[in-house]
Amino acid sequence: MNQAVINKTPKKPLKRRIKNWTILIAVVLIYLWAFIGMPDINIKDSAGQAIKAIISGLFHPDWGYIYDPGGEDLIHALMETLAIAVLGTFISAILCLPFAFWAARNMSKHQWISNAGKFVLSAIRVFPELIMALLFIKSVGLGPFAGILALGFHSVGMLGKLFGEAIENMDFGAAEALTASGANRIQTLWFAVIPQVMPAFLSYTLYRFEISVRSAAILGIVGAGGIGAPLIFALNAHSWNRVGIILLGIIIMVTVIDFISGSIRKRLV
Amino acid sequence: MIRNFLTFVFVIILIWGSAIKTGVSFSSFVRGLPNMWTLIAEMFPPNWHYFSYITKPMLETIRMAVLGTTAGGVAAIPFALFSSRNVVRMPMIYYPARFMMNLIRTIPELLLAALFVPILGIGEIPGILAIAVFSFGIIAKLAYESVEAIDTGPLEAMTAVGANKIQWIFFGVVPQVTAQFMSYFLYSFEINIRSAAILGYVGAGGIGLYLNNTLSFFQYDRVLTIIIYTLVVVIVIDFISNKIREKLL
Amino acid sequence: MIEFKNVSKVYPNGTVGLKNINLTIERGDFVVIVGLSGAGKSTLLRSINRLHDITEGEILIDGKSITAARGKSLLSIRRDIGMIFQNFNLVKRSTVLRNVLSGRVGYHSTIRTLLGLFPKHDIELALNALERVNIKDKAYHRADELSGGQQQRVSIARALAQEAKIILADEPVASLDPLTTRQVMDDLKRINRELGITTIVNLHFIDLAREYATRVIGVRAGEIVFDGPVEEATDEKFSEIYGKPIDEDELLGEAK
Amino acid sequence: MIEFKNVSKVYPNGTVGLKNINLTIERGDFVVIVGLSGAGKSTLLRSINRLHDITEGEILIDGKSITAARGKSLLSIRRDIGMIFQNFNLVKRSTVLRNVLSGRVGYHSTIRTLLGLFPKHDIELALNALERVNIKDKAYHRADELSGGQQQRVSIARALAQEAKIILADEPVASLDPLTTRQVMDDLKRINRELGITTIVNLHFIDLAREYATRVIGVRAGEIVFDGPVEEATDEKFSEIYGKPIDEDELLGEAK
Amino acid sequence: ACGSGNEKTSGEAKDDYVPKELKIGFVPSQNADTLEAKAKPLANLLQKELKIPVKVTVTTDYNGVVEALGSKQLDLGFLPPTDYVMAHKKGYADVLLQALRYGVNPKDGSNTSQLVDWYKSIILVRKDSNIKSLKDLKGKTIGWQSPTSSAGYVWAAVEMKKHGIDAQKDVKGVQLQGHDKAIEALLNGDVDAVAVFSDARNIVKGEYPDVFKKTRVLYTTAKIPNDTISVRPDMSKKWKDKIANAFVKIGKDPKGRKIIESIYSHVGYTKSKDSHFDIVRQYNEKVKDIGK
Ligand SMILES: Nc1ncnc2c1ncn2[C@@H]1O[C@H](COP(=O)(O)OP(=O)(O)OP(=O)(O)O)[C@@H](O)[C@H]1O
Ligand SMILES: Nc1ncnc2c1ncn2[C@@H]1O[C@H](COP(=O)(O)OP(=O)(O)OP(=O)(O)O)[C@@H](O)[C@H]1O
Ligand SMILES: [Mg+2]
Ligand SMILES: [Mg+2]
Repeated sequence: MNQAVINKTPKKPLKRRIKNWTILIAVVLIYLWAFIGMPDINIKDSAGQAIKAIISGLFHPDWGYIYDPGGEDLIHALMETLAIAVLGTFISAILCLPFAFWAARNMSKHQWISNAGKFVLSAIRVFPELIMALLFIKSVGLGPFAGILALGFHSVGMLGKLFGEAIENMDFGAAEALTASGANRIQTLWFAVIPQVMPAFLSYTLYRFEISVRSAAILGIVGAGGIGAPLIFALNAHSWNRVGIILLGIIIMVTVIDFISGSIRKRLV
Repeated sequence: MIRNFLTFVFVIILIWGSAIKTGVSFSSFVRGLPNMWTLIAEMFPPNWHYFSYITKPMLETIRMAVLGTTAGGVAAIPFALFSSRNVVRMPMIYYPARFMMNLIRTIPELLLAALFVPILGIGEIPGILAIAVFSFGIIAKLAYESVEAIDTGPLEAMTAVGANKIQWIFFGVVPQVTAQFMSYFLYSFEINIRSAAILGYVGAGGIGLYLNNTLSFFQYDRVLTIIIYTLVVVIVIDFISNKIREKLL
Repeated sequence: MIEFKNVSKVYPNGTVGLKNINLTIERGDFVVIVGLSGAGKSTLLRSINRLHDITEGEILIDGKSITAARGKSLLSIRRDIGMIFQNFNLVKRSTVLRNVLSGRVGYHSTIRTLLGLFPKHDIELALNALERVNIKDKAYHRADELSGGQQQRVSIARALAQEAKIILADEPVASLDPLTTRQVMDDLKRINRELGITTIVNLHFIDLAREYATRVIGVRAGEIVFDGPVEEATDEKFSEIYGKPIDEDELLGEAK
Repeated sequence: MIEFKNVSKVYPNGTVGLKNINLTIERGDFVVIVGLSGAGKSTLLRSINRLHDITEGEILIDGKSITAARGKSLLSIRRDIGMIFQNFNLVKRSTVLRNVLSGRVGYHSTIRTLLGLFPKHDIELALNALERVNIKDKAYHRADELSGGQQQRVSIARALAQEAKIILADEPVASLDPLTTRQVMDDLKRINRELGITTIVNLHFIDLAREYATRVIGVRAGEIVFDGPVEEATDEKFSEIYGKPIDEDELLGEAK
Repeated sequence: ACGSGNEKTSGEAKDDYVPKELKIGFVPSQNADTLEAKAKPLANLLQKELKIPVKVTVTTDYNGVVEALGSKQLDLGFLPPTDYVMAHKKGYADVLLQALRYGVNPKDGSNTSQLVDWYKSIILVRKDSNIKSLKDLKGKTIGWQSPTSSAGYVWAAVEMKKHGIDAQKDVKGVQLQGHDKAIEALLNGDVDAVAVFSDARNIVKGEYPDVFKKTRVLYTTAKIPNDTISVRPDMSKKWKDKIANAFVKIGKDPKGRKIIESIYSHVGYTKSKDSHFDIVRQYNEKVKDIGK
């Protein structure tokens, strides 16, 4: 190897190395702080007995709850949950779009614009679900509608963030081509951005849908009538058979949804 | 074309049917809107005095979230990879991996608490573990989807140089998803801080408990204080995470 | 007419793309830009339709400053400039036809294009353009199912369908076989001559440059080192442009 | 030695990529594959290191069937085949150096490569390879900050650093200027001659093919229509290969 | 009356609201091993008596019910004593009835046959614990519920203070969510004592069959009023009476009682008035002094 080559060898830029080290040290310090004061782990004697009872309960689901002529049973509750989740997700998927484009770094010229968008999304996310639910209870009363609104508005924060990042991650070449041909922003979005981010949009929306199905807490609070309240009651009353059947119902429903949505996604992408 | 159309119709019917079933009424929403303001008005002004009071639980929450999210995030990595069709090409592996992932996501927080308390007692350890399980669900799912969406060109290149599977992943997959993984990790961290209710269930304290307590006293001004505090923390996390993402990658 | 007035461009990471360029390109010119890889050819081309914002100076298109243009006027300037990209810039998930049609959106109302209601005329135009580059049969394939050269041709068809007054082509024939290369260059030349469309092409082939250009511009490390009619672009001049590899200090000119 | 035995390849969407190819390439050959865009050149190249699974037939590398190879043996066959991709296939977010080093992973234990502990020798090799293609100064830039030609050169450097016994190059000079083109082709030729490395290059330039190849293979609609020493590849033959544009029925050969 | 925040005004509010449809918010109370809590059976029973449509919504959280009452989205809600007191103060609710339950046998947690409108809080320790009296709690760890919980904090803390133990300063408190978690923590040894309703041990009997053998009641508090049934204050007097009578009647009717017992673990309803909750107000007032 010739000497000149070695001498001309570029070095990793010093500035970047300093930055990397700073970040590394900061991270190490954070973890040190987090680990110090963590108590020891000790397994309780009662563990075996209690867990056995819970597991055996879960594995002996209360089949009687599946259907009840009164109409307050697993199947009805799941259907109601499903309906609420569909609408909640629909609302948030629509509402989050402007926020997502607002927050995406590559959609605006100035960084402060997208930063402002990100701030708004953070604020929405930080607003507790519980308070959101109370607000809507005050405006439309207890029931599924309040649940839909609470789910819908609350998930704007999450979906907006994830969508925004999907937009930031896309290949910008195609959008450039549209810009070059004099397309306006909307046309550029429609022809170059949307086709690229569509798969991500769909999968995030479906993921959010799944979360909504599982949002027992929020649905319980507003008395939405879905599976939320029964699940929480059963858990509080340590009625594991009932918990078992409800979880089974949710798992089956989520799996079926996953399957259906998977094939829809394949079709649309 | 026709298929797309049918899918579209299916979605519309689904939404419409759901609206009927749940009694959605736009007019009642608009009519009820003013009622919301009475509650919002009760939140203002925030109780500034309360800030100093919640610093300790906030720090505790952050501490547990750091550990729990890390544990969950690390555990999520192999699952995300094993679930991805373009990484392991064997349905024998990716279907079970995905199923496990879905199953763990379905466990409600309350059930987690019910399982952990008898095993580990109350306090930080079950709290951290519960956060870990919860974060695992989120991170594994999101990471797996971004792994499935990566550009296959570099993968091909790694195949062509004769890299073994692990090297192939490390040089072809990892650099492409690190940024996204980091962002999911930090997102999950953020969720753990702001909705740390699970910590309350296992007697680990934390900010979620304070939110519940102030709520049960109807002290909405303190609720707002907690919200603002959390927002500040989240913004700081966001800022740091953006810096890390920009500089490190 | 395209005028560069003291144009400079520094990339955010400090790399100098263009250094104080002054240049006038007349209507109807067929300009070929040559230069080493990394010399700044793409940067020069992309600053014409402001895909890159330049950091200094001004660029005028038919007397109007694109540097200062905003909103509608910027869009309409751009609509009249077609561009063929070095790396194709296709929407991989969309069909070939849709990619080509996307070059027409500047002509129609937003709502119309969103609904996909392109007039019949446009679709014919698009199919014609595809025909010219020999891939009409792939019109309904997804763009990512095409071979490298086929993708490049879709990108060319899109620019042709745009019916622009200026065409910027960034190595339009890099991945094409000689036959298609010739067809594409002939096409560019013909529309240049027949319709008087100003054409600026980045090329690496001296022989093609000689054959098609009316004027040759040589770029080196962000500066214009040759500019003259094709007759003056002797072998000597070319070897001056390419000559020796660019020195490190010429290339790595970080902004102060 | 590379042997194709009755190799066919049909893409999942029905497009026929290769039709019953029989071919033997001797060790140390410098083969140039020419053909129209979409003829199947890339498909042919990619089936050699099994980036595409072929649908019929068998390919042998030095007597070992890569079609049947599994696990470690497949990896070691591949390690000995370097590839330069038509669309570069770089990890855009990684630095140039890391991209080049990734070509070396086949030589080291997994754990070592994961920790980034490449021996000094490898790093020198990588920097040397970058030097050969004139972009050593960009070693610590991210790959997406490079111009088109520079990216192509990184992809070449990766293959050079791999120290393979066979090099497959898919239009390695498409986006390069004449000077760099010459350097790259000279380099390929040199390692071909000095180290006896079998080299297969897809090219669109007849003159380059003539100058560097020892053997020329003409592909047309998935079939080999010419195969012979460079001396036999007369202008006539070339025009037969490119001759007239491929008929639609030749090109659109959907599998029955 | 909304938002007046003054007891008198809400008491004298114009009794003019006549429901066309009765909207009820129901939260199963914590001190019951409720698991059914269905909405329709109660709605049907009431509908028969009142002759107007009745809509019952079952929720898991009292805040929602209070806020809904406050914004007139709800006519009637089941509220635990503390929440009722706070809602009443805001002018959101007036008490109408209280639920009746069976008393609890302190030995084994089984039901007595006595119908009562109160329950009690107990402080539990492990059987083998050396804590023999409230005094011994000093320096120990106690598992509490939320600071608004009557049985899980307020009653126990106030009465400990009477015995000279300050629940904030003299013991180490851990806040838990759920009386079941508290008992588990006690069994585990994570805490030395817990304050729970009598008798929360029933919840965990499934996992810990010997829970009654392993724990011991250290102290039993005074009576805590049972859950209220409260209405919005502007409800007309006539309707208040009508609704109250309907509930009482259901509780007395054998068929009705069977339903409310099996589904809501209520065994009847008794008329109540605001002054019954002065005791709650007293305790809530006293609990504020703890720790000072
Ligand atoms: N992934 C794919 N799916 C379906 N068809 C494909 C795919 N890749 C290539 N083809 C088709 O196979 C044929 C041969 O493609 P190939 O990439 O081998 O062409 P090529 O000779 O390399 O052309 P070029 O010079 O343009 O790169 C083309 O018709 C192309 O459209
Ligand atoms: N996005 C970018 N960020 C930073 N530097 C860039 C960027 N794009 C290009 N450059 C640098 O600017 C210089 C000029 O690039 P340009 O793309 O104009 O070259 P070119 O003449 O088109 O080369 P080629 O023939 O290889 O395409 C190069 O050194 C390149 O590395
Ligand atoms: Mg370029
Ligand atoms: Mg090819």
